[in-house]
Amino acid sequence: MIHISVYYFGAISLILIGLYAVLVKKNLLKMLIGLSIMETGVNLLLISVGYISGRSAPILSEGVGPNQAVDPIPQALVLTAIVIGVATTAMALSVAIILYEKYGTLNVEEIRRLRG
Amino acid sequence: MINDLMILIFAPLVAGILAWAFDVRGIREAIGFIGAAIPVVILAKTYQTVLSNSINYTITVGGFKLIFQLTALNWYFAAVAAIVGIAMALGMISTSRSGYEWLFALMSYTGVLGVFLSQDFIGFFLLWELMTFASFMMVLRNNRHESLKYFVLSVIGAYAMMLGIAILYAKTGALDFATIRQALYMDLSIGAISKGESALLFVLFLTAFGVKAGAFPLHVWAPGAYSEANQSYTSFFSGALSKAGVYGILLLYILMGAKLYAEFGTFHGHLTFAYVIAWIGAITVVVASFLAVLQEDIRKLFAYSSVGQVGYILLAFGVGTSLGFAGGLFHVLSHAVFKGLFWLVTAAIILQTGKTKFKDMGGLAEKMPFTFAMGLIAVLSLSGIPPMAGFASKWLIYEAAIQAHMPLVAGAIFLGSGLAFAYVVRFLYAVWFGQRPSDLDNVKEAPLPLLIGMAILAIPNILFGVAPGLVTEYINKAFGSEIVGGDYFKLVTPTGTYNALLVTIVLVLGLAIAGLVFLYGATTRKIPVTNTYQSGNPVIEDYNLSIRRNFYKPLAEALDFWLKYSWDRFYERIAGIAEDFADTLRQSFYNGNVQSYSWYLAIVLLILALWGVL
Amino acid sequence: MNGQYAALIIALPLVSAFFVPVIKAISKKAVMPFLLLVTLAQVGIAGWVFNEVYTSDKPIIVMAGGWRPPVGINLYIGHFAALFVLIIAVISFFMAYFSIKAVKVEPLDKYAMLFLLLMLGATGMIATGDIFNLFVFMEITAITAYALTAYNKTGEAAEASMKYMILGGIGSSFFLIGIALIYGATGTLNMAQIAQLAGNINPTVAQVGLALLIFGLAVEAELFPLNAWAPDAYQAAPHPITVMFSAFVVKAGLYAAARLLYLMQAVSTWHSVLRLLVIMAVLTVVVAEFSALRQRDVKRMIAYSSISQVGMIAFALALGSQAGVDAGVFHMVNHAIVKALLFLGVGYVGIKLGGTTLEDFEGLGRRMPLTAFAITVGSLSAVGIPLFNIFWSKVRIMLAGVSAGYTWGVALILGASVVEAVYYLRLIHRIWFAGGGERLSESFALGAIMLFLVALILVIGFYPNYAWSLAQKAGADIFDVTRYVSNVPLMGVGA
Amino acid sequence: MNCISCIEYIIVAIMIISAILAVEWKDLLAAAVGMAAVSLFASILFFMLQAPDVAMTEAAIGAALSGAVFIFAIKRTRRFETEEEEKPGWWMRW
Amino acid sequence: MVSVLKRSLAIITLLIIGYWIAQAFAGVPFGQDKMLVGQYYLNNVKAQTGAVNAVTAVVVNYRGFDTLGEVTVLFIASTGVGALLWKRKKERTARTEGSIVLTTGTRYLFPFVLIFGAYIFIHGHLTPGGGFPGGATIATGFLLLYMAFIVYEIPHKGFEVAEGLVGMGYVIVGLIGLMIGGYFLFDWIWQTWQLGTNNIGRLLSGGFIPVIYTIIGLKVGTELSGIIDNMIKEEVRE
Repeated sequence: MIHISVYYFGAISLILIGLYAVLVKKNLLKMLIGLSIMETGVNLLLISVGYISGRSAPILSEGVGPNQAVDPIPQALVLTAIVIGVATTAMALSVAIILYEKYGTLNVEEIRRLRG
Repeated sequence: MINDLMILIFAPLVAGILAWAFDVRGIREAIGFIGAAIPVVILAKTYQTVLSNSINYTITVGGFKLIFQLTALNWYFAAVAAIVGIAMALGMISTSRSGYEWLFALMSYTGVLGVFLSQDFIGFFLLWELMTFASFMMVLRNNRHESLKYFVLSVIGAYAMMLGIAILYAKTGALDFATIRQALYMDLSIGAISKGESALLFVLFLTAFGVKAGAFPLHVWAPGAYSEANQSYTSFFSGALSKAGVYGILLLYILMGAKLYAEFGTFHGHLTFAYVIAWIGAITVVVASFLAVLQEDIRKLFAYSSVGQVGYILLAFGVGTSLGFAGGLFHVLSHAVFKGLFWLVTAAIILQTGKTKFKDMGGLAEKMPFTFAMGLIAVLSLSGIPPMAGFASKWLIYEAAIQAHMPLVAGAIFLGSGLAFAYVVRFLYAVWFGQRPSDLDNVKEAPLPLLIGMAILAIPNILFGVAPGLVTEYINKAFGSEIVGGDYFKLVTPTGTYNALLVTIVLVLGLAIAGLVFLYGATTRKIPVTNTYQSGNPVIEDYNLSIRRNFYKPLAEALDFWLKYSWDRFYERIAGIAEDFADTLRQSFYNGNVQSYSWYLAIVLLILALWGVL
Repeated sequence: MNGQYAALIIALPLVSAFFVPVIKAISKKAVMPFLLLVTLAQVGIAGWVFNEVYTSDKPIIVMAGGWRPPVGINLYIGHFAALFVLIIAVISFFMAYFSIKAVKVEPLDKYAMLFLLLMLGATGMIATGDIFNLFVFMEITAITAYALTAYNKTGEAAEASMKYMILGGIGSSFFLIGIALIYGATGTLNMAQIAQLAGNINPTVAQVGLALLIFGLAVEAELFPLNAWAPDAYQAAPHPITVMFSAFVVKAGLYAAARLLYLMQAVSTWHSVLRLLVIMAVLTVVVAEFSALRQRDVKRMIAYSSISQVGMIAFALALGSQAGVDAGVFHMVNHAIVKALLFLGVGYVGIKLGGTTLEDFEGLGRRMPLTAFAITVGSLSAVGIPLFNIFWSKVRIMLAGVSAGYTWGVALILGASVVEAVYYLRLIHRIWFAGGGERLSESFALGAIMLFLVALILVIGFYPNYAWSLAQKAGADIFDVTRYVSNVPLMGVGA
Repeated sequence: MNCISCIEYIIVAIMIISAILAVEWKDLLAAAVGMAAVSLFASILFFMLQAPDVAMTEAAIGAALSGAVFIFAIKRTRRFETEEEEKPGWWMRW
Repeated sequence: MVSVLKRSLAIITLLIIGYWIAQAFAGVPFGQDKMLVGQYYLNNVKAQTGAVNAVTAVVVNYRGFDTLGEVTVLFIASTGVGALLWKRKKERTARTEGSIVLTTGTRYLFPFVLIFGAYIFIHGHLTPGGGFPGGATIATGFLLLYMAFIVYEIPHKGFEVAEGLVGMGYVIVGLIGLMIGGYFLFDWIWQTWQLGTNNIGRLLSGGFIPVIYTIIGLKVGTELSGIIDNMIKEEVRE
């Protein structure tokens, strides 16, 4: 067995749960919830990668020196990723709204006019 | 000098594009004819030069060095193509009504010339594809199904060749013939190319060239494609374009002969790989000739006949001796001229009558005497009656087969000749003689350009028939050794002698005597064309055989068992299966459900994971 | 001019996109002409950049914020990027004009913004030299693509967009995991530095990271079986957008995948990743060609054909040899031209005749001769007829494929190409030799665009030397990693 | 095991449970809230990982706004996930 | 039956994938110092950017290009939602007013929410927060208004123009950097003009970070409000 930190574990679990929703749930909104959870998981993963035990937040005021702060880069990345995530979610939800107007359902098995 | 080759190859293409662009009656034909005539002029000009040294032309295109070279051997092929080409152009002046046909006919002309002159595989492949594509477009206009059959088989062949080229390139790092040949020679001692790879290469190239030559069992495209194009063009299609496949086989010998010999050795005293080619040729001859006999449509008949005749050439090359090559090469010429002539005659008939079936014809000799005379020459030449070119070449092939101790193959030649006689006789009688259907009473002689075209092809038939030495001498020079002895009128091989002049004189004398007898002594009776025969069957309404209808039906019944199996239907079946498979694949993979699609992603991840974990 | 001004290729579309609401507030009619103007300006800038890179023979490194590479984000506009930025700009310009004719669904101002941002996204993906920045541009491209796919607001459009979105969402999440791994192992996001450090990474981490990065990009690059969204999106998107998808959005994904792949050469399992990609690419070609065979909708058929060509490019890029990469780049260029022409022609037919089913194409040769001619040339080129441009790149790919030892792959691809020939030739037959109808008037400017593309196809077909030399330089830009690394002015941070 | 890491474990556990609930609840509104809860717990974890900026952003954007947008979308579509009977052709439906 | 099979297959698949990812992450040990470029940032952040909050400095200054892209993504989302949910005539369809607590609370809280949001993004270079949470806070303010009142509508025409102008502002700041310093997104306020060099740790420092964060804050605020507005309103059928 491999030993990983609880944060990694939590993050990977979120990713898997999200993917599970996409793979199993037939309701489109449920799938989108899954994607959203997946994104949260990925963000948590990124932040955990940047964490250094025993150091404080990378705000260099009041006696926090350059060698006492955690890695700022993943945090910057995650800021970006969160915003991108919410943007995707908003887009996806408007598409879902149109789909509901046109098909009268959100079941992805019935939204299958394009195929073959 | 260098530009000569470029003009030679590309003049028809440029002329075709111009003819297509200025699609005005008169101008179009003039440009097209000039385009087709230029290669003849240049080839005539270079005749003296090529025998002593070659003319080269190199151009770099897209990082590839394309090498064109006019040597004694490919001058021969190019000259054959050029003769048929100019006849085709004359025929098309009469039969073609669109710039489209001029464009693609001349484009394929360029392709054929380029294939003959290329000395590297990229140029070869490029022009090969161009030739295929252009001839395909000629057929597409008239018939989608047949053209697609032709194109699919050709493309399979071309891609097989591409694969072969790529393998050669991977192994030798070269694309030009000279280097590849040398590298394969060197490989005899190095052995970088394994036996399996050699076999693969052989099969790939054989497929590629076999498709074009119409070799059994890849011949199925030929009847449809030959009969569905403009008939004037078919004279070129069958007379010159199919020779590209033959040329390819020759190339196979030149490039890989030694390697293939080293890998596969001999079989009963013959080169093993050549033996395969010989048998393919023999089977092609027999099968195609039988099928030709059974046809009810002039175009189909000549299409199958053409396949069979090219089979002779393959057979000759397959014999593998120098005499075989000489015979094959001679037959390349004679087939081109007699089959080209046949198709022009067919074009004239169809143009003037609008009919293609035997049952609708008859008695045309009176109406189209010149065409009839040309048809007669072609018939004599094809069925191998001296003193026509067809006899000389067939005789050489036969000699070669006997000399190489291939009696079965020689038997195929004989059988083929007999069958050829059977079908041309029918053509001769059903079309030209007998009672004329009343709707053909107003038929006129074919237009002048077409007649000139026929004459151009008829002359070599007689000339090289009476003086076969003209050709064999050139072939001797091209190979640089005395393969066939004799003089202009006499062919001497180790096992026999054929004195064409003597035969001609005897024949002329005989004909004269027969003519005298006919004029002064014979009693003739007229047979109504409606005369039927039943070959032993009871007389019923729908079993009504005459020379014009179902003449060889008894033969078909005898061959019933074999006719049940058709490669054509087999390929159609495969195509159908492929299409159904495509549908199933598409419907089940792209099934429209996004969840399935997500599963595909998950499965890919799973594969990645398993590959990572294991 | 200073090379840093090449940043305008990003800045100009961006500032113009932000300017659109202001223009709309002034006059709604001005939006589409403005779009045309901006794309034209972009062509100018891209042309300048192209000229600069190819005359000096050195890449332009744009350092955002004035920070040197590992610290700041840099744009690497090498030979490949310069070439493709130009192609993107030119095709966008054409499509901006086509949009004026083709797009009638409101709100046009939003369409214009999204159009510009799609162009920006693809440009950025190709130009960037930073792995996370690549992710950002990929998301820009993807989200604009989602929005534009659904732009027609029909049920089908929304459905296609939804599929694209879910698959793209999964792909980008895993791409980000890949970034996390690579960052965690190297501590840097700069591609050049990652290339330097790639050899020292823990092999498991490197393998998983590379696999996930490629996985994420492969969704965008339409590799089988991750391409299920593509035909739907191509079919449902507005016609100009389909052109852009096929001509450069996919290419951006492919390029990014190839770039990352070659940068991480030092990874121990690199060759098995290549092999996997080759398998996927070959399957892409085969499955897509077979799917196109009996397609009733021509736009969808060409979409499948596009996917298969992309598979061929991916095959060439994954060969791992200089010859393969050159051939792949050459094919990318050719494919961009050909598919732009085809989708443009088919889209125009769709607008004029109200549909793109096979029946609509009957007698097109008589009804819209110019468009029919353009579609014919495009189809013939796609089939690989000699004297059309794709012939050369196809031959190159085949030679490179066998040289790299993938004879079976080449054989399968060639077999699939036979299928391709069948459906294209059927289409041509239908266009010219079946049916008939009244002659319709064709737009002069669109005709000119089509003829321009036709001319390009024929020029490259007859005289491929120049295009091939461009492709070789661009290919070397991807393949030659040492030169890439040495061209980026890395400052010594940490290592 | 000291108390700080206890909290870590507990929060991770709760987060995972809310994620599972968010995925499994048939009521989409509740699921959306569950998703917001996941974000919220994640933002606590961010805070514990010394990333206050991210924590704030996640809480404001990931939890609040995402959740709100989801709720609006649910309002305009339907609230309950329907369990439909199984039809033949299941391989297609995967 | 099928669904159980599918679920179990999904779970098995996911567990394998999860194990695969986990064993890769075992190679990136948690809590260890893996910084390379990060350390450079921490060492030089104050001198080079004037910001105390290293994350902000990275987001806005060092990796400002990403942030520009990120703002663009949000802009795309707002544009896209606007494009997709576009209807010729839209109106709110809420039937019930919020409770008295909500309405009164909103009425008094709204200005404070806005001010709080503004505070967050202006102080981005000093304290945690910055443009994104600040903008989100502002959007939350408008969300409150929507929830509390039936008839309330944001002036979305104005918002759209503002969104565009603010976005242009960001790019223009970058282009000024290109003109002054020779690099796109160059921090000309800090590096060329050297404003606020003595003020590190106080408000008037950090070069163009506060400027850009203000821009981002406004942009995020207007965009998210726009998204909310588009999602809430429905088509009116005549």
